[in-house]
Amino acid sequence: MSYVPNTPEEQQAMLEHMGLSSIEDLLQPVPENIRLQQPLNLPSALTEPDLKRLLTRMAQKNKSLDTTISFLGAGTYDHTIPSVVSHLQRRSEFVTSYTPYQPEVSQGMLQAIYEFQTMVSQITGMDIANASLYDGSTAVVEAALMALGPGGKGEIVISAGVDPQYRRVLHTYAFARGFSVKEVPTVNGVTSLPDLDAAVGPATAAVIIQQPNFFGCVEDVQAIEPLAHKGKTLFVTAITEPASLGILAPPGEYNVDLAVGELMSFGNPMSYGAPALGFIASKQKFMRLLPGRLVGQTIEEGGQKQTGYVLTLQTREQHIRRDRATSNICTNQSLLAVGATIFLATLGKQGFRELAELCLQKAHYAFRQITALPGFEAAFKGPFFDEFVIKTPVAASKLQQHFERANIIGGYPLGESYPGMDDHMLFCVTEVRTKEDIDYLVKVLQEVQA
Amino acid sequence: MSYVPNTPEEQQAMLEHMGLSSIEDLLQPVPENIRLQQPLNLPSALTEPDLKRLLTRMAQKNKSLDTTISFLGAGTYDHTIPSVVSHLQRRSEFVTSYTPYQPEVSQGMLQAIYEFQTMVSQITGMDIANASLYDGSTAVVEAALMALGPGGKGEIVISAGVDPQYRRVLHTYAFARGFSVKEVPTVNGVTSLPDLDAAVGPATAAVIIQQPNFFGCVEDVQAIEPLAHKGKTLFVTAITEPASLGILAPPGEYNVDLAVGELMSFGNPMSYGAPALGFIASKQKFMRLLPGRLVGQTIEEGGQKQTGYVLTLQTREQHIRRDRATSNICTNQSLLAVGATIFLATLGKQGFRELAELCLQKAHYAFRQITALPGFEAAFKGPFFDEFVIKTPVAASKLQQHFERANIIGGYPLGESYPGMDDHMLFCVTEVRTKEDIDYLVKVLQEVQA
Amino acid sequence: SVEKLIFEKGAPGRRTATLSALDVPAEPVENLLPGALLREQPAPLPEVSEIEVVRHYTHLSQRNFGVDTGFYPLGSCTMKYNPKINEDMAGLPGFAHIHPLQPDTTVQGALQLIYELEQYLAEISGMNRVTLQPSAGAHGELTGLMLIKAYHQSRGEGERHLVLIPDNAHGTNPASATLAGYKAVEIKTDASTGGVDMDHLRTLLASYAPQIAAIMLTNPNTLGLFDANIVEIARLVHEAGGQLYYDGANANAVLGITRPGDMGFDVVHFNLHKTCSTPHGGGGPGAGPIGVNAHLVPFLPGPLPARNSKGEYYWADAGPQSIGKVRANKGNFGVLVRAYTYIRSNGPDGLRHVSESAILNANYLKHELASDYEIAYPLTCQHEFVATAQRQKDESGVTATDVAKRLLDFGMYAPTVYFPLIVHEAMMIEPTETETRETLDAFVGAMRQIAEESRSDPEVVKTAPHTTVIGRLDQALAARKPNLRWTPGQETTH
Amino acid sequence: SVEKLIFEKGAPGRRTATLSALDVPAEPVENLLPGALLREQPAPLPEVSEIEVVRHYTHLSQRNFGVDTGFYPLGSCTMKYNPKINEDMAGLPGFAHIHPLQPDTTVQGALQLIYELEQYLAEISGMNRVTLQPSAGAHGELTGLMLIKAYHQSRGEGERHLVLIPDNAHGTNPASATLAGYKAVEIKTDASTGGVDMDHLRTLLASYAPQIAAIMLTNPNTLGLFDANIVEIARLVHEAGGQLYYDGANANAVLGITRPGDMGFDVVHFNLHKTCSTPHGGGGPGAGPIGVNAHLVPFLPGPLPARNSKGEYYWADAGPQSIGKVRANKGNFGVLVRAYTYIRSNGPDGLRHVSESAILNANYLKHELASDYEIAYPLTCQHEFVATAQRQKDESGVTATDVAKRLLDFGMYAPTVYFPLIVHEAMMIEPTETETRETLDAFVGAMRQIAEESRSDPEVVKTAPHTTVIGRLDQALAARKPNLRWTPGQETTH
Repeated sequence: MSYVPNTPEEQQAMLEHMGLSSIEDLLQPVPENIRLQQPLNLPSALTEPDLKRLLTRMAQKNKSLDTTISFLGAGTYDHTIPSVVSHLQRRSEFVTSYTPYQPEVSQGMLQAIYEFQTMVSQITGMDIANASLYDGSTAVVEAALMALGPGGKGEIVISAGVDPQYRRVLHTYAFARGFSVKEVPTVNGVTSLPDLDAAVGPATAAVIIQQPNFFGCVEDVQAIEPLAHKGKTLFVTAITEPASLGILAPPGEYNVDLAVGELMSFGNPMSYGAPALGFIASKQKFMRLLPGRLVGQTIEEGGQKQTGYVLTLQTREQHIRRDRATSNICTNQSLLAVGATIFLATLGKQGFRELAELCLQKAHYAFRQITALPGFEAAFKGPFFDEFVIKTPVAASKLQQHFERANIIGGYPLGESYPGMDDHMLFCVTEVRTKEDIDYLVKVLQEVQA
Repeated sequence: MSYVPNTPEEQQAMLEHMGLSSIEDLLQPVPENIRLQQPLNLPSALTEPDLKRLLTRMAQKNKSLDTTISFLGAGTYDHTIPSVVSHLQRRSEFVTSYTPYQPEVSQGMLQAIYEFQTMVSQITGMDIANASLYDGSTAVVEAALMALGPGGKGEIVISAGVDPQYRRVLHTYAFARGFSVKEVPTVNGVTSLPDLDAAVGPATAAVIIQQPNFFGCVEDVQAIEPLAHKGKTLFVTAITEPASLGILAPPGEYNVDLAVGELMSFGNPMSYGAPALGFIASKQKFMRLLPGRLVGQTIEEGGQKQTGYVLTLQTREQHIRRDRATSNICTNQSLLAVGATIFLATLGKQGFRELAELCLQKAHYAFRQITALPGFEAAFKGPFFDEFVIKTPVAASKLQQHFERANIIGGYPLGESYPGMDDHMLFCVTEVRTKEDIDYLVKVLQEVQA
Repeated sequence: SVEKLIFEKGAPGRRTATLSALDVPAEPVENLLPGALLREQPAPLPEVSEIEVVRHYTHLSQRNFGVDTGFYPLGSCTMKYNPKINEDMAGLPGFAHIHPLQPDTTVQGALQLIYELEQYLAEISGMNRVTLQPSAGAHGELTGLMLIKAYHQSRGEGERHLVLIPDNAHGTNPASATLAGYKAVEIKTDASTGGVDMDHLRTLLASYAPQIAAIMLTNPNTLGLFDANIVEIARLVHEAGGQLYYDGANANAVLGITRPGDMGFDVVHFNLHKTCSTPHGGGGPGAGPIGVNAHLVPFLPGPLPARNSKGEYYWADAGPQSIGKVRANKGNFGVLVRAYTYIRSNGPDGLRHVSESAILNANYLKHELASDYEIAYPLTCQHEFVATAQRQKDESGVTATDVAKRLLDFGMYAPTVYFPLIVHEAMMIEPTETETRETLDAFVGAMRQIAEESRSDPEVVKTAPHTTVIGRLDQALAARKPNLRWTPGQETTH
Repeated sequence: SVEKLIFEKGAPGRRTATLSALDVPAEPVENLLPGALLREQPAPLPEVSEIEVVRHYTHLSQRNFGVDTGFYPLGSCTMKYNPKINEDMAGLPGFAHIHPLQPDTTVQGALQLIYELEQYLAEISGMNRVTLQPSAGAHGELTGLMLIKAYHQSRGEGERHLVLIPDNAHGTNPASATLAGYKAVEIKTDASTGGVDMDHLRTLLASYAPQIAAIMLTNPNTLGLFDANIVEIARLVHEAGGQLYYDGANANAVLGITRPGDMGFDVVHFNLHKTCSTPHGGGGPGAGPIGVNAHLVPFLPGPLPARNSKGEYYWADAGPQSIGKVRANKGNFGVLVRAYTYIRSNGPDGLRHVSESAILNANYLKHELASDYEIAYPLTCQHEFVATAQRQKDESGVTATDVAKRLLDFGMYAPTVYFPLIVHEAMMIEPTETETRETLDAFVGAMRQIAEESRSDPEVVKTAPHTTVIGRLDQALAARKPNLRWTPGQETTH
């Protein structure tokens, strides 16, 4: 199947129009000795129906969340996607456009991103936000790089309560850019305050925590804030489960400098975890340091001075700053930002709070039912939002087999990221799980126990 | 879940603005004694996620053609739907528009329908076509009514080779309108020429055949045409499998007056058989008698005299002609016509022929394999396109059980419509069936036999 | 601007690859089909590449106005918002990809939906039983009249052949009567109430009682007025031996408030593409189920959905008195899924709220427009009302068409104009319940500006629209020299 | 025209019903969360009904230009047609609705696709192994440089810290170098060939060999010119101990013709949203897989897909030398499905045909435009070329920006302007292979008309665009007084 419209005859006519005889004439700049001498070793072309059959079968080899019940969260959350979101987000004028370099014919995308920036500010309680970043993990890195500044040297203090994947990514960048990373342990599921206090020093550029943290526990951000703000340190909070912002104090209410995180679960399909939707929001004063794109409101140069939207503050961007760059992001996640924007518009002021309450109530119901089972204990005592850790009577690997037989996908086995927690599982219960689903999980767990 | 945007407070304000106190004030024209005294006895409102869960489960109780292999045709055909078709057809500007009464803001739909009319003319070889009819069965009726004229009296001769459902519908209308219907039997799977010859008389307004007919057999239209054209009779051909037009002589090539039929299978989902897409095409001279809507090309009244499209010849329509009406169709199947138009644009001149060849070859391969099995015989000897009748060694009802166990959907048991054909099954093989599918059917049949 | 026709695009040999490869042994075509039956000329379809197809139909869509584009106050058409969930549900593979002849055991979900939707529609209309077979409103009308015919014949009253129809009725009514082999007789509208002229009705009944097959009414009628005499009308017509047919095009006004069955009707059709929010698709598909009272049930077209004691659903043949089928297969299933979704999303209270809100919005508009336009019947309306451009026409020659065209410049669709026929310069306005107050106010603002322009600068109205992709089109030319299809050599003018 | 912000629409209490009802026993919130941790102020999100949401974002989409709208000759961005089948395949529930932490046994199809796509990209690039983890081109660049850094360190050559980058390079290159802790050193362009200035390269190598970590090149480069010295460049840089990084933004020119691996590159990134037809979504998401030679494989980020002898797929941990992860989860899977679909639909011959056709289209445009515009390097180009508005600027003060804006009036997007930086008034034009000759000719016609206007009526060009929803916007104001979010009370001006 080819998407080249011109036929061989038309192409020949074009060549002749230029006084050439064959396409070969145009390839002469490529030296013979590096020309491929045979076709690429790839499977032959498929027609559209054959390709659909192939991929449909491949997709059917995956157990989709439509055909199973899942209690996985751990950084990627299953929230409802209203029908209007995908209908609108998939409008081809959005999908097939490039970065809006020509604002006069790109007002739609620009305005949608401006609305996204506003909504991110609203839900995080921060002053401003950018147009998106790759994902939550790289958003944490961007915050660290912002804090470190153009030199890129210094120290980042990060809680072990931050998503383990995020911390791995930070370490990778630290290796390349040459800064250091200090991890603060958790105690009883939350960041250890004495250890945090001890970790922050003169070289510390930023303190990064996650709220709720990877264990689902709600950090005592009021107590953390003064410790994180010792000296010139920036206080960074990562949000992986944005539904929590409907009920928990947002970063803007506890003096956070930079709020980062992940918004994919708002309006975008999970898609094996990506494309994701990283965000960064900040206090006003960091505006000119923000990485990535920004859309600003302005007016026409002439005419009626109508309101319009443009990419702005582009001098911050990598293609100008080169050696002083603190970020190299260019392509971002605009289309997902459009999805999140429409999602939040459908939720609205009331709905955003209700979403949080549904998650909170359902997770706590599940928590009560599970911890009532003999052998299943709450791992931590503190408050949580829609995720919680259960100490299980058998190893998580053993549990998985039960789940498989019961045709459900259980929680996340924490042993994979936290040594010594082989008998701990992180369960997530969002608003998409019904009471029926939860009761079924409890029944399955009961059988494990028996 | 409500789609009413204004809140109760806003509605109250609107009432007060009019000097009213409650919505009750506006209901006073409805006499008390016919007011409903209690809420409708319907299930309570559901939220969007709950509704999706409910309907998804309901849909999963159906065996969709995505999860089974089917050899059903019999008037409804499974043809591939290219991805572009649904992406474009579902553009909300098409979907959510009404009949294009205001052409200045409806050029898109009008032009698409004009293209549809053209394409129907092209594939049928007829001079002109209308904007669509409900389905193939009512298209047959409309042709009959056209032939009968405003009085609505007279006789219609129809071959027993026409889809039994179509004939039932014709009989229903005949009862109401008061015309008579004479059926001509088939012999060896095709319309009996001596019987046809005998049936056509001075009262005959039209002769209706189907090509290929319900048994899949190709009628000898060259021989039928002079018989059908005795006197003032109109010769009508129904096409239920439009893919056949890629290779078989179209009605325009054998002097048909009115070609009618079904185009749903071109670009539209099968959807349990409907909404369908009836069409009617005719010789030029019947233009002002055509039922339903017509789109015509014209130019601007003033300005640049640009080309545009309008609904035209509306005086033919029911709302003007009243007593002289030969049709009452108003709402038609525009959106499906758009789907068929895009489908035919993707197929193009070459592809339309290739589609027919694929169906032809695959059906004949299946026919050869099946008739090679002991006990399975070709019911008829004549040529066919992509459907054929097999005389089976056991009753069709028995076969169905085998198919069910094998997780396939077999052919159509002809006994349901043709008495005495309980051991006959009509198989359809379109281009969507693979060799693998066909070989599997043959294997299943082989087991029946053993 | 002009978009060329798809036939004027592309080039020989270009294509969009749509088909799979042949994977079975091929036989020469001449071995399979006799030469005399083969097509001589290939169909001269376009030869276009995929990007050309995509841009062409994307452009066409952009040249079309829909409810998603803006306000669509088209009277009697109920252009309400079409929920996106409806589309998604109809698109579920288990609904979209099933064959009408599959064994009942393999389509239990579809049967359940059909079975339950029938029950819901029966409840909403107050009727005994419903058939989902008719494809659209007019098809429902015809089917309903066929049932009435079969009923009269079964009682030996086959001579009844007149159908009474008000002079403000939807145009399909008399045509449907004709198609059913009946003769339409017009009933006058009462100039003061806007309802049926009771004296005229009594006169007609007195003259023709034994010949009267039925009366067709919509209530509220096309003036948007609820006929308070409906119970009396029903009594009189029934007394004369006639049946009452309810045209459901205006049912968006009565949901949960009153029911045709309670008013005395014998047959009711629904326009699911109006009342139940299924999209109109630029002219269709719709669906026109009809509900009937018990005495008409034996005549319903079949098959009808049924449920056995084990909870299994199946198609039951209609009885011996059935009129037969009115179309192939079982009705516009894809539309039915959408309507089912809509009813379940609203529930009983939601449906009543729909009608109440539709009535409120219509009255609000009527109230606001009354200062600048004549209102044909200045009474409390239901879901729609008829304003007129008579004042404008008298003052400056601006007609209803002009007002309609000028509205397009404001990014709004126009009302239904010149209907009902009994009102001069009619503009029939139905806002529906799904419009915000801001949108209604914007419409009022536009209408007031147009009224002002009609006084101060009528030319701007008479030459409208000015901002659309094309200006007013020559309808007369289109009808005089009909061009209904492209032919090679024909070119669009730019 | 102006579309109000969503925040300026709606009214208190309005909403779109999105959430299911609570079906578990509820506890008072204060029993579950400490008061101090609760949100004080609700997020002031819009309060809008469903129809408002639908119309608002439908309108926004209508105010946006995409490839489906028309020609998009944006240089170095490869705005080719995005096949619709790609979207459908990525939307299959088995791909769209899977969680990244599901057990491998439950995602065998996804793993197979990833495994095979890696193989295809390795073959296309001529590299040994590929990671699909990077999220975009720039992310790929950075990842590639990290691998190079880890490699040098493993050999005890950690002191290498310079990265050579041509003065015409994509802007991300030097930024990526900086982010990798490197220092960028600019290489001059040879004024006659448009390729790397070999003398300058030799000088740099002679001066800095022990400090050179890598050279970053794209070939063809941003002038659309294939550097015939590439093999010699590779030899020289390797000899100096440096690694060669291939910026794949221009890979649409080389598919099946030549391969970065064969040219001598050690690391290659792909922009799947350019070369492999995945849509750009108004700025993203993209995907930037990188391929590497064998000596760099141990440093790749993990996990990597693997297949055991039973044909089962699984995620294998990267080895001890791995740089770690560069993002959470496994790469932009939804984008990968689309790219996989594209590669399988084209096959080996189809991919070569893609590049050949892209090259033909670019040369055709260059040939046609040469009469009216300067061509920066009038040589045989590959998939793109750089024209300039220098002549127009000199003659009448019309700049590349003006030409770009005027093009919008013709229903086309503009080329990339003022890039590469080394060409004054640059207009970088990349037509891609998916455009018809008619479209190319229409573009040429528009460009010629603009050239003519620049001579005869330059004001019309300088004040363009004239037909768009809004005129030129005040960029300076936007940067001087940045307004990056809506705040209550702020109003849009109409």
